[in-house]
Amino acid sequence: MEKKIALYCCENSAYKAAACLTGPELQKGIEIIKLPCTGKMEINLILKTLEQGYAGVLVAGCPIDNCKYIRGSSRAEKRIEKTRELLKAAGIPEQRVRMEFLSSVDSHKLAGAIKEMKQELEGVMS
Amino acid sequence: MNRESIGVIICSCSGRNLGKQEIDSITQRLSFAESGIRNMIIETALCGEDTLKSLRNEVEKKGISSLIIAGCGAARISGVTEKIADALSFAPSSILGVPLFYSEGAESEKNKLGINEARVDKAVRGISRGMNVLTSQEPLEIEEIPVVQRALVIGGGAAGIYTADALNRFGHETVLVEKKDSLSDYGIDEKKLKDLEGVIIHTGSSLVSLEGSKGNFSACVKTPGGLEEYQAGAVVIASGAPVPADPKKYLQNRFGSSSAVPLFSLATAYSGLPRIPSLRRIGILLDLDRDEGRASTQMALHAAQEIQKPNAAEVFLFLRDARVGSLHLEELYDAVRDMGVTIVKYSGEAKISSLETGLQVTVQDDGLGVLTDYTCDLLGISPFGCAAEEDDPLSEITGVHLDDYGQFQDNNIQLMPVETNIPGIFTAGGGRGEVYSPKVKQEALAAAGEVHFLLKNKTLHLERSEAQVDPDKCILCLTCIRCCPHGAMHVNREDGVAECSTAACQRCGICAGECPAKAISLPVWTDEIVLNQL
Amino acid sequence: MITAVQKPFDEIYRTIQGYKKLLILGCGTCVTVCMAGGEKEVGVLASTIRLANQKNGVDMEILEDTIERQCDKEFFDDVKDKIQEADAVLSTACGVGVQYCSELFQGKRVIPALNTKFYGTNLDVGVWSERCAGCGDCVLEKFGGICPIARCSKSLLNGPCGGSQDGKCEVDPEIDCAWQLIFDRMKELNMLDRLEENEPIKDWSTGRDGGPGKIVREDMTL
Amino acid sequence: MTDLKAESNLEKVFAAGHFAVTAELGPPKSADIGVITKKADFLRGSVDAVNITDNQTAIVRMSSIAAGKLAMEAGLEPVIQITCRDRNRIAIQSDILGAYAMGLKNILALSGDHQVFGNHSTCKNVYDMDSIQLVQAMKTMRDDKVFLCGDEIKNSKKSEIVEPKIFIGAAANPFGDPFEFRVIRLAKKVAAGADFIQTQCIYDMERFEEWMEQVRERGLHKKVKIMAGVTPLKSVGMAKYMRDSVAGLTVPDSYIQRLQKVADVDKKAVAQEGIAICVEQIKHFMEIEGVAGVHIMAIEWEHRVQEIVEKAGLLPRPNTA
Repeated sequence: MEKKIALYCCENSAYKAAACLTGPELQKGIEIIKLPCTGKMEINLILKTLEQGYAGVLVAGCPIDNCKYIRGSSRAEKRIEKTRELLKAAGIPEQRVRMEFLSSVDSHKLAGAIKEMKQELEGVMS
Repeated sequence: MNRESIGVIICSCSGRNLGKQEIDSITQRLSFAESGIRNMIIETALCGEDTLKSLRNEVEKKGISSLIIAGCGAARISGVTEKIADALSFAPSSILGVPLFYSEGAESEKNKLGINEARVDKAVRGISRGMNVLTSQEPLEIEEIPVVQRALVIGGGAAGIYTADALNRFGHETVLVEKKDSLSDYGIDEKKLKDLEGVIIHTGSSLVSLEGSKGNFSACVKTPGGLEEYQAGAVVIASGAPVPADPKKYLQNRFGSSSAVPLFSLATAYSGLPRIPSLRRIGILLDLDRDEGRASTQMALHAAQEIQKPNAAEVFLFLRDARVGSLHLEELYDAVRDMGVTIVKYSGEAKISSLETGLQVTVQDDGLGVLTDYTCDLLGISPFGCAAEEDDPLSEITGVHLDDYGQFQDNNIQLMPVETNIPGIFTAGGGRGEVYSPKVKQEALAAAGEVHFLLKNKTLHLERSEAQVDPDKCILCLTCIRCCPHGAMHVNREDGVAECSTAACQRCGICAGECPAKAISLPVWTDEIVLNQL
Repeated sequence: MITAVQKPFDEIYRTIQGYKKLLILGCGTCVTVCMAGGEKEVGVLASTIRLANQKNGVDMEILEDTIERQCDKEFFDDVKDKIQEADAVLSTACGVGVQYCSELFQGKRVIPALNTKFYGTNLDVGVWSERCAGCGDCVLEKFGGICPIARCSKSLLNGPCGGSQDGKCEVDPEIDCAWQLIFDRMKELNMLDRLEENEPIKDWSTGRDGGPGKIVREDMTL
Repeated sequence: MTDLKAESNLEKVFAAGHFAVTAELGPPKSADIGVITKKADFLRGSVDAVNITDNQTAIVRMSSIAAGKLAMEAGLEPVIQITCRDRNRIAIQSDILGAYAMGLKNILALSGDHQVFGNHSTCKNVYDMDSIQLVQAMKTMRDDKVFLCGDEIKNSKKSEIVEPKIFIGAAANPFGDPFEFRVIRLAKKVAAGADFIQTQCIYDMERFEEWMEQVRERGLHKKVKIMAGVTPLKSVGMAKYMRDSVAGLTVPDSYIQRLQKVADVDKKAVAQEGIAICVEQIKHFMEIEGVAGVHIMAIEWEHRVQEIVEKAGLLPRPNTA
């Protein structure tokens, strides 16, 4: 089964970085979804994404102190942490949810995170 | 929105986009019957002026009221959609950009007239997803908010005066509020003050409250003659730098020694020292609690120059990073160094301890790479490097955030230099840490420009895409009001529910993410729409 | 306001085993405000359970709903059918709501998802703090508006124990010493002399110790 | 001699104008009587009475009344400690009757350490009364000869009243916060009916003197017998622990330096220096107006109490029989 990752991106940073992802191995199995800000990312949205069969959810937004909306990234960080706790408590690998902070030029960083996450998922979902 | 009124534009410009065969393949796969897409437009050079004209005709002819634009990478597509929305007078939410992700080497593949299936697949899915998004959303209303034709400038120092002057020249009614009793206290010359003719000036006054949002603020100003109410379309905070009120006393108390003096009175203090046979050691310290800018560097270099000149002292200049990127500053820096001033660049914190006579400065010397002690008979410290003793009350009144240094607006790359977290409130000068006068003037002009840009449209046309509160679900837990970074949420006392201001809302969705009753949604970004993209 | 926190997931998960159709019923008042059992939390809990079920191969249908208040019967009207249809109800209301739901639907299994904590205030986003112990005989007038029963770890009525240090309680340095607060407030009010009076032994029968409480407003009963 | 309320040895020592000495005996964490008799052997003859702690630091031990009875049989006069943590007013009044009936005449009221510090931290506490109310309760039973509900203390309508004649003690902490409240609290205990007070252990003599001054200002020292608490320092480590980790305690640096100096030369001599400091303190207390005795809390060091009392020049103890 293909392990798909939903990549939720802040439109101010990560979405632009995601647009420049190169190489088929990065584009394959990745669904990119735009958000106005990762501060919009709700815990339940992450869980519902997993419910739909996605192996992982990667939320990518601006660096904490450079969020266009001041506290969106820091709110997202806390919610992702909470989601991981919930998953852990439910016996589901917390590695299935992850957050990255990057700016629009950080495609390489995003690529690295995706690769790493794919590997981790490989490890915990087999 | 119904499918008939949605148009799909695929750009086939000469950028690194899709090849002809690929576009054919895409249009084929987006067959009318299946997806209901009726209006397919293939354009070359989507962003060209001529294209826009023909596009307008086509859109009118086909009765298209919303668009999916597939083209360019994500970095550019938002700019393109904005431009097209503007040209066609479409509401922002009725145009959706679908970036066509390309891979490296796309150029050469295109020339081969081949088909990159993965790319085609992506485009097809992107466009279908866009259809789902547009069909699942209702067209949003446009709200017209008259812009109050008045600007309010808080602070009558250099930044405030330049801002008010510029606004005056733009022809906007401007109210200037200054704490001190006279504007001339700042050493602004008569001529400049004369330029302010027409500006309503309240000296000895302060802002007491500020409500409302972009385009329509209402301010209460405490003046010697009593409270004055003003409506204003925009506000500029030009309060001074958050330095200690009495730097001399502050430094003396903080370091328990009269050998620590404010940099601007270093020369006087130095000349007051009794002569001794050996050389005096004089220190100058920048960046004490926060990194400082060019103004401080300039002041420090001048002071060093003046004291080193008689050659009666050994001068040490401690700084974390020399900011000399300006006319003459670089030369001055070199000249000072050539005179024999020891420049110590340090990292981390500078520790200052009081000795029996003089002070000891302990810093991690970047050049030597070790922790080093320097004893000084006198230490001139830049007050601009000192942490603010208390937060600027304007932060509490206006809701504009302070950064870790107590300055307005941290160095957030997402915000234009003079923007703040509250739309319609701008900031310039010392309050945001800039005290170098050419730069202050620049900022003042930029802030005035932003205000002008806002006021020149007598009416704001705002799409009602702000956060929507479902009054049946809202239990007024206040979470959104406490969380909103833009002060856009407030209590509607009549209905007993939270309410969002169309003008202040920045559509970030943080409130929707927090609401424990799920009473808040962001129209263009409902869960349904987001999940539809999967 | 009544405050609550969610029970540990494994405890909840254990208690819902064996039911084919589970209704997670949220409460839209106090526990929504304290972010423990409103519509959002119901959604999160439902999704987490579904994911756990997927993983464990458990076949369970999960319904979700949230009503205004689970402590008033009229609000249950909207979800009557759903409750009847479900094998069990997992209620994210406080202890009052869970019991009332089970009282109204005889024979229906109603399971609590929350641990009800205390009457408290929302100090800041995400922070709640106990203020009242519901003793039934308010003493706040005597203590400058700060309750020693709810806020002193030992409910002392005559002053601080020896463990009060720098304004903090010996039980946990995160807890303010209620008596330091009372002392400071009474000093500020210039009423320190009131604290010199010996406070007699309290009649606890007005609260929990008097047995289950009941209030009847005769002028209001129909 | 003035009218005695309980005729306990401790009361008589005070009444005769002696500087009183008490010590502490922690009951065993088992049913082992030997622990009590062994400790009693060390203390007998050196002190006027011995406090029997009530599940100190919320760790379960033999009940203070039972251990007190055993200590009495071993030739000591006990001061029974009762905390408000574990019992409500029914249980406490019943225990007071029981203790008195067995000949235990001194009872000291305490709030009690919170259960989080002990070995049953998940239990429910009671705090039906606080320590001041407990003092009041004992006074009511003794002087008004009624229970807290107002009923007379007698078995039946026809039987005679047999009230518990208790010498009532309470504790004081001169170092807790808010400092200004400390003396108010003492005044409340005196008003409630305390006959004697034992303080928390004292190292900071200056602060204690300051507190005593406040006590004298209010004339409290004339209404109640105040016993200053001491705990001899066994080691440098213990001194630092008391300074850093025990709420409300300050150990002056001068004491720590003295111990350290000795430790640097001979580790074994540190205990002796600790005792020397303790003796100095006791001698100092005897000079302070309003201090009527000393309470020596030698934790698991009962065998050194005699030496301390002797060096302080307080032996032999008066015979009041």
